[in-house]
Amino acid sequence: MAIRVRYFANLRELVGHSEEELSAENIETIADILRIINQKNKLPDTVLQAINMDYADLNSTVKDGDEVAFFPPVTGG
Amino acid sequence: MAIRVRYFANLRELVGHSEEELSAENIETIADILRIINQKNKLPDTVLQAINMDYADLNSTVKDGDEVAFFPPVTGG
Amino acid sequence: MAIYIRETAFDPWQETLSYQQNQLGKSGKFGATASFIGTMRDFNEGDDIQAMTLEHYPGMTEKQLEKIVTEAEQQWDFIDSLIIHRVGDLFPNDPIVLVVVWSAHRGAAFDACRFIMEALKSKAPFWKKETLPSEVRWVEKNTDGYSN
Amino acid sequence: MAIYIRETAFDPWQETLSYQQNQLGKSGKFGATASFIGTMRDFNEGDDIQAMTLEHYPGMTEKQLEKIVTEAEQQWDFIDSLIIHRVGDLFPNDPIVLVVVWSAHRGAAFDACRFIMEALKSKAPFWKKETLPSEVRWVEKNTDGYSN
Repeated sequence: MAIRVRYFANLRELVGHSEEELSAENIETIADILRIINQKNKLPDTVLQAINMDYADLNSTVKDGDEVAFFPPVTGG
Repeated sequence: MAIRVRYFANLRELVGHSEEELSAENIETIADILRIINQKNKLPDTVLQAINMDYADLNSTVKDGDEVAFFPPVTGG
Repeated sequence: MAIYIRETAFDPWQETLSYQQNQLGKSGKFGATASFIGTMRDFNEGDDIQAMTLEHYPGMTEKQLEKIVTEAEQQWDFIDSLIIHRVGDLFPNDPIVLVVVWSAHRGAAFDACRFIMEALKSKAPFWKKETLPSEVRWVEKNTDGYSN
Repeated sequence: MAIYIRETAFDPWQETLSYQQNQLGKSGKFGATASFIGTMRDFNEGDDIQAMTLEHYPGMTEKQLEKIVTEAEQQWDFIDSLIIHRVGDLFPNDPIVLVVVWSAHRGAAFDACRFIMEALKSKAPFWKKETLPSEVRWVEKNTDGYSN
């Protein structure tokens, strides 16, 4: 399972890069991805998630090739 | 008691003029004026009234020199 | 607060831009601008409309509009507002009315703009007379802006 | 429906006028145009703001805005809509966002414009970073537009 992970705004600054490739066998949900990321950089509890540019939650399942994004509450407009 | 009476929109067309001077002894309220006007031209029941450019109702009292207006529901904007 | 009655056609975008530049300038204080433009349609109540004449009560119009804006100012915190309303002969696509409200935050601009527009529709002494292909008629009543 | 993300400054009035002329022309069908412009202020939460950088998630931004407009279209009867949002480096008085809705009757234009704006504020993936005299900070949260 290979997932493209993207970070925006202060999360991008926190992890130090805007995207990375995540390959692991034991990934089923967003929560699984977060657990892996949090080992290196603990993301804030307010983090929002998207799968292929649609909002997702911690229980949303991911599949090979998905683009998963993490970002803070939006502040546009 | 002399009152300047003005008519707008379809009421102006109905009475045939846009304003007139009304002089009578027995005028106290808008209702009194309406009674005089209605003897010649019956104004519709939906008529609205203003005294000196502020909305008024049938019981509003008028005084010498006032400008009283009659007009239909407004349709601007 | 600015209130103008116009006897000739006006460009609402140009008017807004020019008012904003002259009155609010590079203030940096307004974060929100809500505006409404009423434009003459070529149809009403299922009929084709070819032209329209807008009558008003000079003096009372301005007095009532000022009262409406003052009431809005008491209810919401906004920086400035602009109202322009056409009178005279209009044709389809002519702007009839412009209401603009500038405020620091968007809630006040949205609320005050709509309040002013609804109050104008129900209280400002304007009357529309429509020219249809076969007749001329007075518009009898404005519809409620919250239900359509 | 038109949705544009702009990396350079835009004039909301000029954009609206030009979109209206090109897309709606002399249609005679729209009687109501409601618009909202968000402008960069020189203050926020009591602090002076000198500049701002707007980051976004290209692709997701457009996708979410299209969903928002589609949702509005299902709820209200309007003719067309235009959204323009700035990204990149902004300075006080720069327009940030423009939302315009054209409809036959005013209720739909007012309601849809506000709905789109509120949904944009809570769902479109944009992030603001403010430059203050002594620090640079990310804006943490948008306020609710119905309560201020």
